[in-house]
Amino acid sequence: MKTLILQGLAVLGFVFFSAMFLVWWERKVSALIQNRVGPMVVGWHGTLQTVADSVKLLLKENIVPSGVDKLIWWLAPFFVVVPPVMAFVTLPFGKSMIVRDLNVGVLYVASMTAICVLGIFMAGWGSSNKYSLLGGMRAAAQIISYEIPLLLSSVLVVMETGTLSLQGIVEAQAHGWFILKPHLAIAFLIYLIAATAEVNRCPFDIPEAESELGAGYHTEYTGMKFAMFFVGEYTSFFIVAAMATTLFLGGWQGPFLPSFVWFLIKTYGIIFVLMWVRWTLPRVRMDQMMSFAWKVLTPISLANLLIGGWFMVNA
Amino acid sequence: MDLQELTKILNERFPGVLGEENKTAVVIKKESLLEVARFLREDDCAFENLHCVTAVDRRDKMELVYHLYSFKLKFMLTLKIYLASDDLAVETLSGIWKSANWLEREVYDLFGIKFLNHPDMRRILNPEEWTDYPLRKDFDRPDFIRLPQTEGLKAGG
Amino acid sequence: MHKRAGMGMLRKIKVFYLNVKSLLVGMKVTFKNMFAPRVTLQYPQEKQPMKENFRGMVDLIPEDCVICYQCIRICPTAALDLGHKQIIVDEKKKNEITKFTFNTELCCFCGLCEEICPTEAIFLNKMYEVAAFRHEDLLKIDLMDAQKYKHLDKNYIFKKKE
Amino acid sequence: MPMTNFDIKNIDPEKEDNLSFEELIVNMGPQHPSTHGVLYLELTLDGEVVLDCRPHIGYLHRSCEKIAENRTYVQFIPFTDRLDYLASMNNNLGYVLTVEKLLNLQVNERAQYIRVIIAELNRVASHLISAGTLAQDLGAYATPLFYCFRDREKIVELFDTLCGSRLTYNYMRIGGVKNDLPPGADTSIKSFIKYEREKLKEYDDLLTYNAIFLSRTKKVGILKKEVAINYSITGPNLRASGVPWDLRKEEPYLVYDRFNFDVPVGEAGDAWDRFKVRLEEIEQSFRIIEQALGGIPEGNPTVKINKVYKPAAGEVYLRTENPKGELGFYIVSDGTTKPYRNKIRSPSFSNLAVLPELVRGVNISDAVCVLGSLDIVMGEIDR
Repeated sequence: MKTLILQGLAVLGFVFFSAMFLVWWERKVSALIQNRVGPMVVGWHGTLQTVADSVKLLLKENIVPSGVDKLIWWLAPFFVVVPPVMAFVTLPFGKSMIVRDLNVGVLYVASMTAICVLGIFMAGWGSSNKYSLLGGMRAAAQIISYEIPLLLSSVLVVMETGTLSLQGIVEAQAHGWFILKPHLAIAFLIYLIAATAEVNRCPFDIPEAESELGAGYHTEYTGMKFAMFFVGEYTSFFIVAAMATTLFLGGWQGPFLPSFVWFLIKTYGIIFVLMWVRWTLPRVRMDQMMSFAWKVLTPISLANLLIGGWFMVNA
Repeated sequence: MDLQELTKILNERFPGVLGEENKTAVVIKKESLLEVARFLREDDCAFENLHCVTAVDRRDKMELVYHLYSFKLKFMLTLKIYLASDDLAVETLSGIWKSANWLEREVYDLFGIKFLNHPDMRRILNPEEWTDYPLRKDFDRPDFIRLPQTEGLKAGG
Repeated sequence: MHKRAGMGMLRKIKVFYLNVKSLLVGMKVTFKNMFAPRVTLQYPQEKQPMKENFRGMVDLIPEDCVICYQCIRICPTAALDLGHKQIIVDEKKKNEITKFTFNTELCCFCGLCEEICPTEAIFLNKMYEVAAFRHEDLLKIDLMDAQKYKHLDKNYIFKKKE
Repeated sequence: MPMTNFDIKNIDPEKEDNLSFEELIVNMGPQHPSTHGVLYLELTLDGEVVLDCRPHIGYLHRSCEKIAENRTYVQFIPFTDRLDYLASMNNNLGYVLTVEKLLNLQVNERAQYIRVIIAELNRVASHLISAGTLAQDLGAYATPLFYCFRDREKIVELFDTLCGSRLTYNYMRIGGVKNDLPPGADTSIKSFIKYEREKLKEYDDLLTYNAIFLSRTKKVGILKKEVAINYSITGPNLRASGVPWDLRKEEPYLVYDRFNFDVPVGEAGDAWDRFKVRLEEIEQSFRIIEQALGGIPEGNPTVKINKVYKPAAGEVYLRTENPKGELGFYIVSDGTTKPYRNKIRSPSFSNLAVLPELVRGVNISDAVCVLGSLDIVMGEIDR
């Protein structure tokens, strides 16, 4: 029991630390790209800026707009934060650094990231704001559509290893990362694109499309609730990047350095690439995005599944 | 093409619509505005562009100024009509030139000239419940910041 | 028929390739910019020197003013207010400024007063940080006072324009 | 309407639990990230499709025309800065040219050349912002906008040394300009042109031929030639619709007839064409500036402002090619030192009037894109 609590606390601590770090890192990357320097004042190179920001958000007045559906509106941020935090339970950070190695790990993580959509839709619906509603509806359509290519490409890994346990998948990559195999490399790319859409990041950030919908589903949230959406978003972001690492890049496998360092390096590498994409590309339109999911990504991942299966049978 | 020629054409086509002589503009009677406008748009001169609609408050009467442009002739025609102060209403041109829609709304907003048969005759810049017409010469408000009266003020050189 | 279908497929692949390439080219641009020199300043710590003829707050050299009222006349926003009276010093008539105030709220920093002044008495200094805690602090600034902007900027020193 | 496979008769409007269809009215603005100022669009939506759009303007109305009636001709110059605040020099220019025509005033050669150079530089600055904000509206988060501002900054710096202000320049004077070009302006402008030409290639890579950007802007908000002329659209928006009309070419003012430049024209009149025409116009402006710098004569372009202008009674309507379109000043003089009437025909006003026509039936995301591509400035619309 005691270890369980400790592990829980460690996970929670890591979640918030990671979210704060990612916010800072995102601001630094954007500054790098835009010939700026980013936050510089609080702490060394602004490292404590996010801490200052969270303190500010904590102290802010919690405005409840009149006309909101109170219960749904209050619950929504929790639905956005809690599932990604729960997904941490089964992420293999290192050789023995895992809270619980579930034998349905892949499914568990996928379902946990998918639950977020509920929170987002609740926020959109409960705010009784038209922009929020549009954002919520967009999010629901988007996340559910992109769930399919996401899972189809992870299924390929499961087929390769024969296990749903994440630790098992990492161990299966001891003699070579999965990304080195051609069909899995394609699966990796599909996974990355779908994951970007899954966590509502540019170029697929249409649920919160700033220039169209104000701020989308979290338009009406202030203070700590807004911060929770932020934490939830960045935690999901970490989760999908960590899953990409685990499934395709050999997880914590790597020479010389301790295993969890390798895991973090790979994860943050993927995160960096996704940030770089975000600060470069314009946003796609809703209908273009949906047709991309159903007409391009899903057929390609299905075909890829077929080819991969054929490979496995014949090789 | 210059103003004389155009005046001549208009005089032949619509005898009696030209109002008083003017060196820079064609002045026509209010009643024949729509006719003349349609002619100018569709005839050979092809005044395809209604560039600007505005009014000038002449205190005793209101002067409505249309600036029409023809890409073909490269000529800017100033068309004027005069409205009596007690009858500030004129036929709209928004059926002929779409650009007239907003430009006429602006004139309505600032001068209070009503455009008949206009599709959307609302104030455009000022609040809708307001009743004043700010560009009329008699419009004044106590909270205007006025420039100081400096006539005759001088001390040094 | 088959050939055409094949061509269509090829074309599609080509378009797909070009699309992906265009995205990657954009990524290359942003990547290059990551190593470009920074263009921003850390503002409150680092400040850009103001240009030679920068138009900041209105300032006055009282002894140079000949009370010609040119600046009052030219000011498009009535931001300046000047008054004078005649006094007799050593049996000679002399004009003295009774008030010369400047209203920051109305000023549009066009610099016309500076341009028209025959003796270059009135000029626009290089002050640009003009925040005040009270509205009244900005309304009536006495231009005759050498410490006129001390309440807005504690580093303010009256300095003639070069 | 989405009721085709649905038997409408079976719906009882009295019952609340039946499916009901409703149009969604969304108030976009006056505070909204992509309305380019305080513009308020009343959008009627069916899901995400815009059924109708009613622009409400006037939030920035200062009645510049009334102010003009109470100011002398010189005093009104600073107010023209505040019309299209992204292209103050061009507004200044349009106003002083009108007054000069009213006064029959001749301006010396050097002043005319300087005016051309400065106006073209400001056109570049304005087009850069337009490109950046369109990209911002399309969701390319801040990066292109920052790049455009970075490049515009160099022009603004030059104007700062020239006239002492960064946004509201108040530089043109009736009969000349305020200051002569500072020493070294020649080389700094030339080096800027060299720098910016490289950056324009970067913009092409980053935006113009980017697959996502193309898919968002191509065939979006198509403005047909006839519609554009009928709505009296001017400037790059008109040229993007395929009308090769540029006042600098067709009715040259200043010394534009001495320079060799092209008029970029679009084909389809969609958002992408409008964007592309602006980028190409930057290059044409560079050509004009280079030629003007090469042929600039000696002389004294400055004028004293303490003269009181008293034009004879009469009226003048003069248009100049502004970055946003044709800016017209209609000044009626009654022989006093103040104009009797000063009408400002602002290009953005007419360009915005066409918006409802363009956004009917498009997606809400495209509506934002169309608005961004029209490149409006509220200071000029509301005046």
